[in-house]
Amino acid sequence: MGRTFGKSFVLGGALSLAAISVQAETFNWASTTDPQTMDPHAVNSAPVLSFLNNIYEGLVRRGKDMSIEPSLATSWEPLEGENGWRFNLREGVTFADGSAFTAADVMFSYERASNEAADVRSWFAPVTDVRVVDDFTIDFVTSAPNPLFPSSIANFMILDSDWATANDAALPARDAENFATLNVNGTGPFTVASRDPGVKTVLTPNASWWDTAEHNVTEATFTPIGNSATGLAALLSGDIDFIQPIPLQDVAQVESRDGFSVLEGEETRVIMFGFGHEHDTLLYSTDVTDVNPFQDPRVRMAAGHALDMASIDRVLFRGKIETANQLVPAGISGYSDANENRPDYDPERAKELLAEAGYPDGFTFGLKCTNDRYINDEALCRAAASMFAAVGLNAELSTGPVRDYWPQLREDDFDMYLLGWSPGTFDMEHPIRFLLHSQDDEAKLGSWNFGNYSNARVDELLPLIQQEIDADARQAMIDEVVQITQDEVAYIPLYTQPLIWASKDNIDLTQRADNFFMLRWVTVN
Amino acid sequence: MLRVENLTVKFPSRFGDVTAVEDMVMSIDVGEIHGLVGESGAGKSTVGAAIIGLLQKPGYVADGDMMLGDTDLRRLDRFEAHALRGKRISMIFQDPQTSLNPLMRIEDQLIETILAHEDISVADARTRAVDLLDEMGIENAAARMQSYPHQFSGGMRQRVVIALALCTNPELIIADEPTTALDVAVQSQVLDLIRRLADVRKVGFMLITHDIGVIAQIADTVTVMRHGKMIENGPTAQVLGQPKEDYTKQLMAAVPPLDRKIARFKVPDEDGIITPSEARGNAAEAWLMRGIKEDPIGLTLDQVNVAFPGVRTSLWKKPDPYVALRDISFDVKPGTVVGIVGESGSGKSTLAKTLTGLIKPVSGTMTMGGAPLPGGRERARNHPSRQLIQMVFQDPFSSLNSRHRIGAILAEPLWLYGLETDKDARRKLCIDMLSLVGMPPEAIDKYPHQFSGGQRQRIAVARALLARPKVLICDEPTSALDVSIQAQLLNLLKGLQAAFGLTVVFISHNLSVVRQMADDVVVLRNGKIREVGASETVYTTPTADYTKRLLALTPVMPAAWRA
Amino acid sequence: MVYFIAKRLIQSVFVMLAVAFLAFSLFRFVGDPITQMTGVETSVADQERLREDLGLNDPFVYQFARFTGDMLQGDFGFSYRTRQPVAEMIATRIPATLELGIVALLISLFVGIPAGVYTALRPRGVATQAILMLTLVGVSIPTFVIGIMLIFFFGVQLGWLPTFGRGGTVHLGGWETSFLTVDGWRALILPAITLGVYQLTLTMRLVRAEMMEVMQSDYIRFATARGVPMGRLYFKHALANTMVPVITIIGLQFGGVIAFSIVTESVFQWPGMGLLFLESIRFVDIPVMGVYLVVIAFFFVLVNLIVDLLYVVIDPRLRIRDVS
Amino acid sequence: MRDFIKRYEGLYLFSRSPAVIIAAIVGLAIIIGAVFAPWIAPVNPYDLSSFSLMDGLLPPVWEEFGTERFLLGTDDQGRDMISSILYGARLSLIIGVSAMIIATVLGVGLGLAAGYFGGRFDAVVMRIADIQLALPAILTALLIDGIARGILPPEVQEDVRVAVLTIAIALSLWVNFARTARASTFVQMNKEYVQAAVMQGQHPIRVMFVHILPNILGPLLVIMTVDLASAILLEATLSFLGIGLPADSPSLGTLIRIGMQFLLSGEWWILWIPTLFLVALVVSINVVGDFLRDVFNPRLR
Repeated sequence: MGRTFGKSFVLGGALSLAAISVQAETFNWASTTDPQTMDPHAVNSAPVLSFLNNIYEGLVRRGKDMSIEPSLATSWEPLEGENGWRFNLREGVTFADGSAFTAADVMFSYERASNEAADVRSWFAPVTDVRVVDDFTIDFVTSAPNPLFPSSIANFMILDSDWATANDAALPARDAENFATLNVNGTGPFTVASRDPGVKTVLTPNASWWDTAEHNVTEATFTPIGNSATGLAALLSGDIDFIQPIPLQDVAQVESRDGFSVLEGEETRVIMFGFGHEHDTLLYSTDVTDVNPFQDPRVRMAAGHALDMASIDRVLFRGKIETANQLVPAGISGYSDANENRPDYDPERAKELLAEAGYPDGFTFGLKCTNDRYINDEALCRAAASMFAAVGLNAELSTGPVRDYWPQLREDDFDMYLLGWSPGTFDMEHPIRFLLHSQDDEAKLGSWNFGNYSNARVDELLPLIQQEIDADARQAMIDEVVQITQDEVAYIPLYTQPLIWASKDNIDLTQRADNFFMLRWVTVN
Repeated sequence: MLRVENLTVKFPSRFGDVTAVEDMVMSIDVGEIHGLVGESGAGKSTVGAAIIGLLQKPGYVADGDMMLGDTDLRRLDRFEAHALRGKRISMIFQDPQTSLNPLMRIEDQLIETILAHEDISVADARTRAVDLLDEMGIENAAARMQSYPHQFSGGMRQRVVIALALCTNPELIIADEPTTALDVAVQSQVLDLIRRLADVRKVGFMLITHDIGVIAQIADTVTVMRHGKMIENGPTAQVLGQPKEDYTKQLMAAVPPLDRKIARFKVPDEDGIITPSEARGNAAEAWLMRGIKEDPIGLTLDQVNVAFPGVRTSLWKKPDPYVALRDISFDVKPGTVVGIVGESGSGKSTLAKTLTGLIKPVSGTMTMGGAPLPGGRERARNHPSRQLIQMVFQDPFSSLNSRHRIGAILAEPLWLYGLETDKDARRKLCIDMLSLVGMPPEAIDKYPHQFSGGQRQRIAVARALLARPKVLICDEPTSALDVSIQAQLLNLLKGLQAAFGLTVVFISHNLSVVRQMADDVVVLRNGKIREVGASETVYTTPTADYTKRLLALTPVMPAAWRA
Repeated sequence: MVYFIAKRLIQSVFVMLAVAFLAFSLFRFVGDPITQMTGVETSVADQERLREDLGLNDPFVYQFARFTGDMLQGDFGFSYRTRQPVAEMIATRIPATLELGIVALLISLFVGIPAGVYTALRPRGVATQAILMLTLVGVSIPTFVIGIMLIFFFGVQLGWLPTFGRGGTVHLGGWETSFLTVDGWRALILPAITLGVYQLTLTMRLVRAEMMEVMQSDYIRFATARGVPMGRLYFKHALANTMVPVITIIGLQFGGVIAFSIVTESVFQWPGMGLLFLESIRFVDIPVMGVYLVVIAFFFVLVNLIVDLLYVVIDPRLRIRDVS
Repeated sequence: MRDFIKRYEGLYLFSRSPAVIIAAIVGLAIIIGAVFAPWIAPVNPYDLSSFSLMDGLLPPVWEEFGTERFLLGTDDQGRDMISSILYGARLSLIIGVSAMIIATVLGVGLGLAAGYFGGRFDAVVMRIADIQLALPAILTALLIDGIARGILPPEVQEDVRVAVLTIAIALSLWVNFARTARASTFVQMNKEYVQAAVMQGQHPIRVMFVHILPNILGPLLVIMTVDLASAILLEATLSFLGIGLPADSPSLGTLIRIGMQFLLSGEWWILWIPTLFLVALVVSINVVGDFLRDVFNPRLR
């Protein structure tokens, strides 16, 4: 008896030693919003897609530098004889529940994601037909040549058809929840161990992941922390290892404490001012009520010259922003190197332009801004308003939460407004499609071009750009569009939104320009 | 046993120290009942509080000695003093309703008190408590002891209070107005109890009261106080029988006798009360005459019933109403005074409110001078009776709106009934009316709180008269007043009634007072009329036993003592 | 007494219905949920269809009928944001808020009542003045500032207590409690204090005021005159008699405490109903907001019912009819 | 006697309580500063052209880099803190006071009537009060705010922001007054001077407002001060929850909300100076309220 006890004791001791030697690398991180669902097709919003990218995978994925790289598809090439792409799928991939990944799952996921109930269906607008060639080959047929298609579906995540149908989650939840809103079964590097919506979500590595893990995380816990001060406190007190984002003004504080470090980068989101191009009169003006001065490019240009980006950068953003000159930041494919100049800060010029346009002593107008959407958005608008005022453009500033901002913009209820745009496809074509092409509901074009900026040539160029395979020809057309829109000051691009993450020193991670946080690149030292 | 020598109590205030009691001298022997009598503000209660060491802050004993046996009460520290309280001195308060902790059983309160002073077992304490309650005349005490205070009637409660004061066998009990809140019947029982305790248990009592009748009935010795000073003291018979001091004499003279009606009380001019100056008085008098003198008017009540909805206790069945007045029928002959007597809860005030239209009778009819008199809300705001019937209330402190100047209060009826439209004329009339009730003209610009109770009651009368009423309803108009003031007010009312042939309904619990005023008397009990008749007959040859008992129990002074 | 309770119940139902209506009318106005439910690239047509699916285009009365009807059948609908059943979402959040509120309440009672008694018995003492002043300052600083200050002092600088969340919790049946783990308690301290300060001051001042009133009353003076020991005098006699008004106010306030926990919860990222409510506002998650309001009302009504029962326990005058 | 003494006694007690005197002075100072802000304040913080981003984040004068131009420094907009605070206090007071007044009128009116007429009317009023109580302050405010957002066209919303907040706060405060007024009215109803007036056949309105109201002002006054304080705090809290006033016309609460962003960034003055002002204001109001309470309730002395 005694012996066996002794033995088992020793044994137990040995085990515990072993357990210690393979140290569990738990990792806690926080962000401002909780992914509202675990269903990759139900909601097309950054928090959800960013989070689910750790669990589900698409045919292609983006690397640390945003470049497209093989994921569930090992390779892809244009179809012969018709428009579209063929994807050669990776073999031997299994979902977390062990079932094998085949073209059927891709087909199923396509049908699911392009269904009316799905919020991401717009990705598939150009798709006319999808054909399963064999278990590991699938064709996406598009209405027109579409060079960008592969990169445009980087966030199109693949569900296991059997699992989804078995749990009657064949369609994304619309009004009521379904199995897929709380449960996951992906091919990705991690899988959900437990989830308490809005409180915390625990992820554990997916043992059967096809790719070789760079990370050493054995358990990761995500907590949404809405109040930025609280979030920072949580980091500084060591309760969490990493938080995205932290407020600009706290960077110094975090850096000054040892044991913590800040990652600064540029998001792909460009912040800009838009105009009510199509209004014939100003809505909010007290003095100029018969016309809409913003229809005159000189006035728009004047507004551009009135803005002192240097001061805004220094004071509001602590020198952490890059000014923007077009609707995408440098580095995005299609970025027009030929048109890198933005209206410089020149109040005198602004006044002249206004005078030329017939408003020597300026006018009042309404400026709409969010106060909870972009970094320092409210402060930015107040600063801009006072700079406008300096040249005689007296802005009637009104700020509000984003929840009733979009409806106001959709109802054209503005003279000038603030907008941030991140090219979902990481290509210049995206903003041209949504922001520069004149509004066209049938073709679903210009759907976020609230002021309805309209230029025949731009409208004409968009389809050509979309279909042009030859890179140089395409770039030439894009350059033209940028040229036009810059001359006409369709928008005033301000800067690219900075990305500021903070973590403990012992954490290595990668900050990607789309502000997606990828657990698979995290190492805890 | 208790010796108090030149006791002086002071209350610091922002006007400097106010002396509440000065050079007080008194002594109480074992088993002696010592009466401490005086009018409000005389400092009676302060003496009691000083002795038991419960002076209201920030009052303090400035000078003098207080010896209980050989203990110097002034030398005790907080804890000794507290230990002595209950053990050797105890106290009884005026209102039995409020002097018991409503959340504790009688038993607990008794036992707790006993155990606080004696080291005996709870069981023994309980048995003593039971015996005590028995002695106090509470049937099956053992069971009743389990009840809470609110389950006892006023009289019973006062017995419990006394039991509590006694349960530790103190040598001295300070009784501060122990019977003032009680009806005569209960009062006499409690007084008997006190007398018995003094005789049997040899407890010394300090009996603080304003009611000379009570003193006369049971006090062995008495001290008369005024303005914090001792006026005279000695054996009751001597002090009240052959008073030396004028003040005592006046006091005695002001006490209304029960056995006869006197035309006018002999009272000194109270400070602040002026004799009506001819010019002014007459002006107002003339004005009133125009309105009133011709054809005084009478009231008739026929089978009047008043009931209030009872407390609802079930969702389904309606609560049975509580009947306040049952089949009340009597006449008030024009130009006469009808007195209405009864104990608390007899429905006196309800009757007054019914007459004035504050309460609606459930059945029965009221007529005034033959014309029907609607009740409650049915009586329109502009109904003539609103003007013709006016009322003088019991509490002079709440019957005048303390936020309005006297002028405004008096002028109200004049413009309300459109009796006098011109502002200046109104003011003049008010001034005259003030002098008619014996108030100085300056009074018109003051606020009520600047006057004493007696003065306010005069103002209240003036307000009533300024409506040029034919019927005046007085609800306990003097019960809040000291005897001397009461005497003055009664004189005033008598005078006015005679002068203007007012019809008066005079309500009081005090038979002696009613006798002084009333031509006819209505005796109420539990909302029913027990006896009606000309006051002479009712007082001399009562028919109803209830009336007999009331008359018998009312404390009176030996005829011999009357000045 | 039965009647007493019954009457209260009926009134409560009435209140609940009225609140439900208000809650619902809120639905109509807070904003357009659709834009929050859909991504940037969703076409206007798709949004319109969704609006139709959710019945947001139906007439007001119809929607209200559906809302209350479903609610009476225990169907609280689904969240626009997470698609989860609202009932479930709220249910999982209730324990956090309740535990927070109750602990805050207890703190306020166990500190507030003694403090109140003390300051009442020593009205002129230095300590009294200090306490009064301190609490006054306490209620004059906005809750959220207090919360953040506590976090940074105890959480960051001293590192004694966690800065957010509930720490370790244990599931008891459907109820997730912080009471059974040390972590849970440590996480509870700061938010509870933050939430309790206001309540504490209120309780203290009330007890003080009532106590001072009662100490003047005849039965206390009589008890003193009988030499009842001071301890008993203060606590058995005086304090007991102050309790009736005190619990009334506490009852009325508890609803407020629950509601004010919105602020505390957002500062401490406390996973309670309040936090859920704030998120819901941000995302115009109308069903959640509505149900939250109704639940709050329910707690209010419930607490006041309990208060009524407490009266009966405390005060024999309500329990036993007058039999004199 | 009673309230005659009281009036003078009030002054007497006041003269003998330094804390109250200090509070009164501080409170008055802030209030005067707020009322005369347009004349006192160096610049008008609502006039966007009056300040420049160039002056952003300057510390108070006594700190390094501080300048006399901005005694208490500037915020991230380059806005002079003194001016912002004075104007902010002004808004906070406008909202607080008007909310308090609305609540008083509404509550006292209903309370008086309920107490006077009793019966059904009373029952109805009290049920409404219950409903109000079941929707605590914050929720009422959120509700009103939400409704306002919904029914008002966006362009006017900014302009009526103050009104909306005021009404929201007022609604959450009136019950207090109603209950107190009702209770005190019940007490007065049994006073004989009221019976006298009713008996004489005076009009209910006159009885209520000429006779009863003056006699129940005491306790109401106390509540008014206390509620003024809580109204100001509530406004601050609502700002924190993001439904307060817009940042370009900030109240004290909004200033604090903005300042929260600089809690750790080293620009302490942006948060703590407005907070200090708010606390000073509210504390002094509360102290005065306490004092009044003691005056009107001598037993608490």
